[in-house]
Amino acid sequence: MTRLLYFAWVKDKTGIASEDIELPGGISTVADLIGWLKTRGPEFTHAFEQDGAIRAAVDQTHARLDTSVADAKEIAFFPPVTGG
Amino acid sequence: MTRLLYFAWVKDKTGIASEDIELPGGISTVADLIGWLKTRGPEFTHAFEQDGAIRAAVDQTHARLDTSVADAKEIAFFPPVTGG
Amino acid sequence: MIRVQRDDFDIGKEIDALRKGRTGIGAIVTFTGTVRDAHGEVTAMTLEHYPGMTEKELARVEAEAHARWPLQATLIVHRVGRLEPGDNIVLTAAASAHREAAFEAARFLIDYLKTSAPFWKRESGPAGDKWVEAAP
Amino acid sequence: MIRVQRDDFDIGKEIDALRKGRTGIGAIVTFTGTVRDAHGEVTAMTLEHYPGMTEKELARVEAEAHARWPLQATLIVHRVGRLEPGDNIVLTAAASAHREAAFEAARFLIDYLKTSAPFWKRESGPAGDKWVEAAP
Repeated sequence: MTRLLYFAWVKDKTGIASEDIELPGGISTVADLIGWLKTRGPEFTHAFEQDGAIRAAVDQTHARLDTSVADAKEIAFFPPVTGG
Repeated sequence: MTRLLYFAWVKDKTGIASEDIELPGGISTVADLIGWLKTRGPEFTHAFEQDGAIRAAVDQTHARLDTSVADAKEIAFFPPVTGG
Repeated sequence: MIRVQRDDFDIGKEIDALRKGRTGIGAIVTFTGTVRDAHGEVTAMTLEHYPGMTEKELARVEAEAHARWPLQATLIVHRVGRLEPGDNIVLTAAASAHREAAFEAARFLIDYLKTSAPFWKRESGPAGDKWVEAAP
Repeated sequence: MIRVQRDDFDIGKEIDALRKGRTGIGAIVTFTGTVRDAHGEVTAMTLEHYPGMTEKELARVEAEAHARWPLQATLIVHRVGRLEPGDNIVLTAAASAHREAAFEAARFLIDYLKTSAPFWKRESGPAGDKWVEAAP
């Protein structure tokens, strides 16, 4: 099982803050995961349609599109950060 | 009458903090005044011997060697500042 | 030291704690970020964050500052939750023997935090709520 | 605002006073200079100044900062008299809408003050007293 987390407007659009799911086979990178998430219904399609505006973290570390998610326990999606 | 002020090690060397004096004729700049002060006895000669290490202010404004002292009410001599 | 909290912070007390028991400090620089009162356009601001990752990122930012400058102590405090115009959002502080290192480190802490720590601001105003967009 | 005083200052209270009643502030930077404890070589420091000229110079430094950056408020507090290791010497603070101006102005205030305001430090230590030499 992998925990997926959504923050800020990504959460507003998906409608959920977190979920524990079994990732389907064939998903090895962040990009693969985003591609699959987009197929999960209109909320997810909408949330990830501007995928260039979304950042990801794998196991609480900033990730890139080609970062591996193979052994990830926790993957988060969020807009560019705006703290400080 | 002109008030002369001495600070920090300039004061330690002259032995006085301030004095009110009538400047002799022929003194028109800070450099002239330093030249005359050096003739006022061993303490003053000693205080002003390294005259490149001394700064001056005329009427509470930083001055240069060629600054006029003609109408000055208050002239101060001190080492480079070390506050902050 | 790093802290993420809902409550306000007291800058004077934070500096006192930073200095306490440490010798060799000659310069302390603090940066405080506050909710700007933009002509009534913002009535409140809500800060969301990613618990767990936030602390890891702030610790990384702080460690990076210590690797770059000779520092006696550093501090990052970031608030989350609902804030109002004029409220404190964030405090960074750096103590060093000399002012150059303290200024540069305090600025590095806030600059780096702003690009890497997972916080998101939502502004509330007369026209409704909106997520603040990141500076380009 | 500028102040020259024998008494210590409370950084938290100074910042509160700086912010009070002012809108549009998004960033506040403070610099605090303290008497460094240099391995027991300095047991006390005495600050002499030129009353009258000091205030004029500090006001000039502050005015110059306001001319260079958009600032809501600035503050310079400088102590005189006898101080001990760890004691506060000087505080500069700048409040602005944005952090760049606040950082640059707070640093300008202390940098400019150090070259122009008529203060002189005398250090006392086991080997006696000596006037601090200006940085070249």
